[in-house]
Amino acid sequence: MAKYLTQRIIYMVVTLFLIASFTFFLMKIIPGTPFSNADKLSETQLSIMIDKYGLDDPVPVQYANYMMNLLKGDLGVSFQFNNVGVTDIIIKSLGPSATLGALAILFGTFFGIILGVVAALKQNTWVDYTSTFIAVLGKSIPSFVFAGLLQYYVAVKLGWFPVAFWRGPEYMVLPTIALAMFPLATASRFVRTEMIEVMESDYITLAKAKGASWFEIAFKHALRNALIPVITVLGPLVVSLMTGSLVIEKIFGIPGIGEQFVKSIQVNDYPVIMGTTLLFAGLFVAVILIVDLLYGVIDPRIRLAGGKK
Amino acid sequence: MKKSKFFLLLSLMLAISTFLAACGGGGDNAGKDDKEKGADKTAAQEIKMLEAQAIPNMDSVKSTDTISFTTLNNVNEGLYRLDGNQEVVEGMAEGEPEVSEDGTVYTFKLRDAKWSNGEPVTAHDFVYAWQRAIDPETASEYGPYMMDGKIKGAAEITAAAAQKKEYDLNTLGVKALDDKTLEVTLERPVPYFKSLMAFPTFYPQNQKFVEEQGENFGVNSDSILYNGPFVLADWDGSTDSEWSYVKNTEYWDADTVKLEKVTWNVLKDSQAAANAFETGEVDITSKLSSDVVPQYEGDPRLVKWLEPTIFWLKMNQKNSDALKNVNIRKAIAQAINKEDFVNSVLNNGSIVANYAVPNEFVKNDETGEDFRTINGNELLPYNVDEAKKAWEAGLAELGTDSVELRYLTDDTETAKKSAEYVKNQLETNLPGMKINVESVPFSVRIDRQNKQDYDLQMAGWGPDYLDPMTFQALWLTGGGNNKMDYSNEKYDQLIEEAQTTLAQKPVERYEALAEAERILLEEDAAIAPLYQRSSNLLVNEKVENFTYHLVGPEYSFKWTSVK
Amino acid sequence: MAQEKIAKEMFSPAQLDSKKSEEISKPSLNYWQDAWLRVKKNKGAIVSLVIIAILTIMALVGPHISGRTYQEQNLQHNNLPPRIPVLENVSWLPFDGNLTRKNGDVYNAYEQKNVEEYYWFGTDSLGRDLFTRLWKGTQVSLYIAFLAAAIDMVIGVIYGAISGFVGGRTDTLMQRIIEILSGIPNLVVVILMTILLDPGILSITLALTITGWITMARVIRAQVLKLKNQEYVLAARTLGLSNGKIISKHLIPNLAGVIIINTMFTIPSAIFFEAFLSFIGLGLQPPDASLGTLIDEGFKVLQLYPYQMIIPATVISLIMICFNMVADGLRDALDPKMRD
Amino acid sequence: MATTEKLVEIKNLKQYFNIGKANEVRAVNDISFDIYRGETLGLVGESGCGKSTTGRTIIRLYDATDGEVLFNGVNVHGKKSKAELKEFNRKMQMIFQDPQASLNPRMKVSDIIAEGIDIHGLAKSKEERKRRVVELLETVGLNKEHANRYPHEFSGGQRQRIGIARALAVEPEFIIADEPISALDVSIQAQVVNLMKKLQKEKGLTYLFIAHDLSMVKYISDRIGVMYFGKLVELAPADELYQNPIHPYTQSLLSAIPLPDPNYERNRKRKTYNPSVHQYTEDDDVQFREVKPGHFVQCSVKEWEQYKTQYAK
Repeated sequence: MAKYLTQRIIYMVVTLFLIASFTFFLMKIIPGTPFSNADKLSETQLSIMIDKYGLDDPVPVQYANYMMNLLKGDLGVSFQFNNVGVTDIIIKSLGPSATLGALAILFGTFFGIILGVVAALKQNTWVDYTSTFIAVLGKSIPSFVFAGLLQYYVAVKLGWFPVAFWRGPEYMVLPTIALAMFPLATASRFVRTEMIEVMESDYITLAKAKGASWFEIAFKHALRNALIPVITVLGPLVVSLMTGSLVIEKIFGIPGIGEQFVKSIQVNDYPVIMGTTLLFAGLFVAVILIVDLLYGVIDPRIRLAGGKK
Repeated sequence: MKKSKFFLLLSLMLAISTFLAACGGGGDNAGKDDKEKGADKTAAQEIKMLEAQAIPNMDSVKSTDTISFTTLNNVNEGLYRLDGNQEVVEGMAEGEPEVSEDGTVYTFKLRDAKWSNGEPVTAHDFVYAWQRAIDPETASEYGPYMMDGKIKGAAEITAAAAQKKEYDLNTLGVKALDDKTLEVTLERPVPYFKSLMAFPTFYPQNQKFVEEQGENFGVNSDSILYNGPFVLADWDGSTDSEWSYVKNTEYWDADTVKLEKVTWNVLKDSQAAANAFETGEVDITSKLSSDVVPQYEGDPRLVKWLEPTIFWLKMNQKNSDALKNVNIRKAIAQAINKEDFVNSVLNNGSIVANYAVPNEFVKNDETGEDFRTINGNELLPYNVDEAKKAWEAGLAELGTDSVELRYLTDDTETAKKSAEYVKNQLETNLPGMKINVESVPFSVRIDRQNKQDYDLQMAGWGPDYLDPMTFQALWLTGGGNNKMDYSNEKYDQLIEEAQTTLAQKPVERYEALAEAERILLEEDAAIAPLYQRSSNLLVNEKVENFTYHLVGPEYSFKWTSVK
Repeated sequence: MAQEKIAKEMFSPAQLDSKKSEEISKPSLNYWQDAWLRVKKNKGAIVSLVIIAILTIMALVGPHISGRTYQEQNLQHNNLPPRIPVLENVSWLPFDGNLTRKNGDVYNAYEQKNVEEYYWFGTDSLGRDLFTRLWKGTQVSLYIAFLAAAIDMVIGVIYGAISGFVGGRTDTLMQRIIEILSGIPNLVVVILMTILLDPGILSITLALTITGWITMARVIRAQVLKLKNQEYVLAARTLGLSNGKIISKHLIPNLAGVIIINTMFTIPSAIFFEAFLSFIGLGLQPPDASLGTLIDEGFKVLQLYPYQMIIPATVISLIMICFNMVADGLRDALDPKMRD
Repeated sequence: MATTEKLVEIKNLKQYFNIGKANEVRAVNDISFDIYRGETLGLVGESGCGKSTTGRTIIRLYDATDGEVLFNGVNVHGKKSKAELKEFNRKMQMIFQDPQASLNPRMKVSDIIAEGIDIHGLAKSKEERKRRVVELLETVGLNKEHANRYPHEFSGGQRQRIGIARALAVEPEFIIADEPISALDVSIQAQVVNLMKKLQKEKGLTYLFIAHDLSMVKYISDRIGVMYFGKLVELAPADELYQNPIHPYTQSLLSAIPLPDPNYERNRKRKTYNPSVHQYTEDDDVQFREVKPGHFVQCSVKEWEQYKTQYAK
């Protein structure tokens, strides 16, 4: 186990390093300038600025410098903000995004699983069709439309929840619902498919024969086995939700990392782009590892020591 | 077992009902109650503002954007500040400056004012800040931009730094004669110099404090000194999306300031901003996008004003033979129905621009007349017949029957919609014209502009000081912002005269500038002006004396109050 | 132990008809017929298939019905609500050309602007016919979806098949590459692509493809790993079948189900993603329209002209629902586990 | 029917997996034996002992880690030209364990059976191909109506017969049957085994019959080899092995066979095998040695002497 973990972690570090390098060089190809007022700057002044930030060094030198600083844990300083370390920006904006993402995942998977289980148990009845319909709507309505509708009808018209901002639990309700629709839809679809399959297996028949209750069969026997694909799909989704949905953040005025990231790309704020990418990638590989570990917890047949899939 | 089934059903119903509630709903007017609730609040001297951006930079010599400028304008003060009529009024300077005969040396007397840490504001604070702004080590974008060619010695310092030579900050034309007297030497007479002094780049900074804070200067509300009507509170730094102004009791003119507190929140989406306004969560929205404005047509709460920002098509003569041809350029400039454009496409109060210097922007110091009265609003107007004639002539001269051009523009909603309209107009009115729209992010557009990698470009220009020169210096031969290979000796000469020999003769100077504008448009059709933008936002009726500005900072709350 | 004697004479040999014992009563169906039978049983999938067919036909024919092109502007006729002859007299249908102001007043926009023509689905802010634009947009969205699916299918299948079939070092390396690619945030890649290439349909499709094939490759690899040790593949090898033939004769046909299902799921997500790109301003170049850009534009004026969003949103939802239903139906039908 | 002509010689065959890694598996660890033309050699052992791997390595599904497999005196492993490989593929065929998994569900029975015919160009025309397929179907007791059906329409026994027909299509000399009956109903097992015996008689085939079911092996095999953890521990003619099992593992295996005799069953003692009984030391030269003519046992020199005296009669 320990050996397996070490090996995985080494892989993770290598992967991260490659992602960092890849992104760095990609960034150097994008046209554009990191100076927000470049249209007003004279050429002399531009050359001073470029020199000051080391942007005229050969790309390999810039790369080496960046990697050296990265080893020291220094992600650099943002271009668009004065004297703000990239680490600060990321830490501050990750908070709300992660909270929102976690809520959405919890809410979404919880109701998604319930919806999926119910649909599977009542396969090809109106319950199933309704659940399918909800799931497909959740998947097919663009999240910005959904967020906009929620904001207008629930917040402005009905006045049930605040319109926007991020100040307390009641502010989290609408964005969470808007963001949860996708995991809800995904989870319910996968749970349904797997449940139908699992419910046909012999040990479920056995459980039925033993007289186990409907609830016990569905949630104790079947669900556990139906969860594997759900975890596989939701794992990477966790990362994308935790790191923010820029659309939801934009509409509900949540100071999250998604918006921040898109803006950094648009204004060529290289250090922030790099930092955020590393964060995304780090979370991603970590989640993949956790998902692999979770397999073992849920399905004891999967032994980690094998390592090979 | 029954319980669990019931529970499942319940959750299902819940999920469905939230969804239905979101889709259904409809025409009830619950919003109105909230509006009334908002008005019921006692007249606490407190207002809630929205902004579309966080504050990027509170170091006055380094900030470059409107939101930073606005914040600085309310919590700090330069020699002068702008009032609601866009007039220059006293700030740290007491009374009018003494100006030398040739108009190049200004001497300002400072009033007794204090920084928020109790130290007096002195002339040395100005000298320090200005030297810091021009110092290449600071890497300020606006310092050299605002000072070069105006303050004596500024351009030399920048040039020396670019060539990696030694430079001396003390050669900058700013001196503290004593604690309360500041002497500024200019390169040449600058008629609008006083209004420049209201610009945040020229604000004072306390040397001791700045050096104490070092890297931390300006990173949050505790690491800044204030000498303006308010102090900044609860600002955690550039990533913070909430902050507030609190009345500065130490401010020299504190009696005038009525508001106790202004709170700010960031909300990027325009419709969301309007929604927040409807529920009374905010008193004043950020500027509304043109999609939202029509919803409030005729609503007294919609406040609208004409910005001195013009949008035009830049026609790059470098790559395209067609655009080197003056007839083709004239055809393009006259083939777009701007009336329809502002009324139907933009539909937000923007007006047609047949000029290169904005309307309602600057008045002649002597006559008090708007600059626009000289040339009027009919330079190069929409005229299909003329456009077609010029088009035929141009095509004949080029010996071709079709022209294909790339149209570079931003990737914003308005920019894209404008592009669709302009493309359609040009292709419809000028047979044989083919426009390929390329919409890209702002930074990419600027980069391509700098490399002159475009044919037509939709670009806007907003002024940084109150003088036509901020617009007209753009088109000088080889000018830093020309970027389209436009060159006309006569034009250059007129601008040169306006900056030198005519600098102290306002009437003749304006006439020279107006003539230059006429050459630029009527003779050369170097650019195709389209419209002058208007600003729209929603202001709660309880707010009195809401003050906005045309250059630099956007709003002042010094004079604002709550009914 | 008591034993009962049974006379030997009581036994007589059973008549064994070897022919009969080997008989199979089921009608002879091939795999696809069998699958089709099961799809047919799924009403939802069939209805969806029909709707997709209708939408596809409309996407091709629709832009030519009204006689107006998708980019023709008529600013005098802008922001008109839907009005359809005959249907306009049915009061509960929203095709009467009426609009509601914010204060609740209802007025007829056509009468107000003195417009005689009928715009079935109304017009947008530039006075363009939304009926034409809707089908043009559907065309573009479907095109993007199919193209993305096709490229995804080719790259994903080939990559996954090679990785799984060759195995060993090659597999490890290819899996690392996938890990790295999926570690880079999707959005970065997409934004970089749209910035690097000239923006437009092609770059969007490419951007979608760059990250889109990863799921397909993963699924295919897993399947190939499973299939390549199936005994029928081993049997083919003992018979001396070459690797290429093994892939084409044995693996690909058995992967078909997975490939089709995955593709079916790729299509709606491609459409969705294009809509999302439009929202953040990286979508199509004007005046091209896709369902995504139409919804995005409509969303902005939702409170004034709700029809501008509702109509394309309905179509996009319809497409997504249908593809999802078909995908579900196919998955159920093609899954070998569901057989018998 | 069995001759003394060696058809296949297996010499020091080794098949390791994950070589050099912590989880290295020595599935086949240095085994040698011969298979005579026309005989059936049974290979038994508990699951995981390496018997299937041995079969698959012989037919080149795995590349041997070390050692040789000589077929008609020619080494099967090592570099080969395409033509040589093809020739070899014709001579040696395999029948698989799982009749469900060994038939491609997407192919018609006729195409499955004809796969070998197509690869080796054994039919000159479509008609001939069809005729051969029908012939083969009839050989295994099916009829021509079955040619156009898909595998999932058949029962397990029918599928296994299709698998046999596929192997026969290329007219091989040697067939490796990898647990061909263990996935079948007991009632059908005999059917398949009898078919195999019949075919052997008619076509002079040689079988390597891999199984874990000792009773069926005895029924079909001329000689039987017993494998334990990658090693061949005993090899003897079928009857001899049953009567005089020498190696303790073989004895333990045989003791597990139930017989339809209540008296025997009542008294049957299940022997368990514990490798430590050998008490091998590092110096012991443990090798495959002939204890009596045709009866080989894995043993040390000491044991060899002991066995020889004990069993030499």
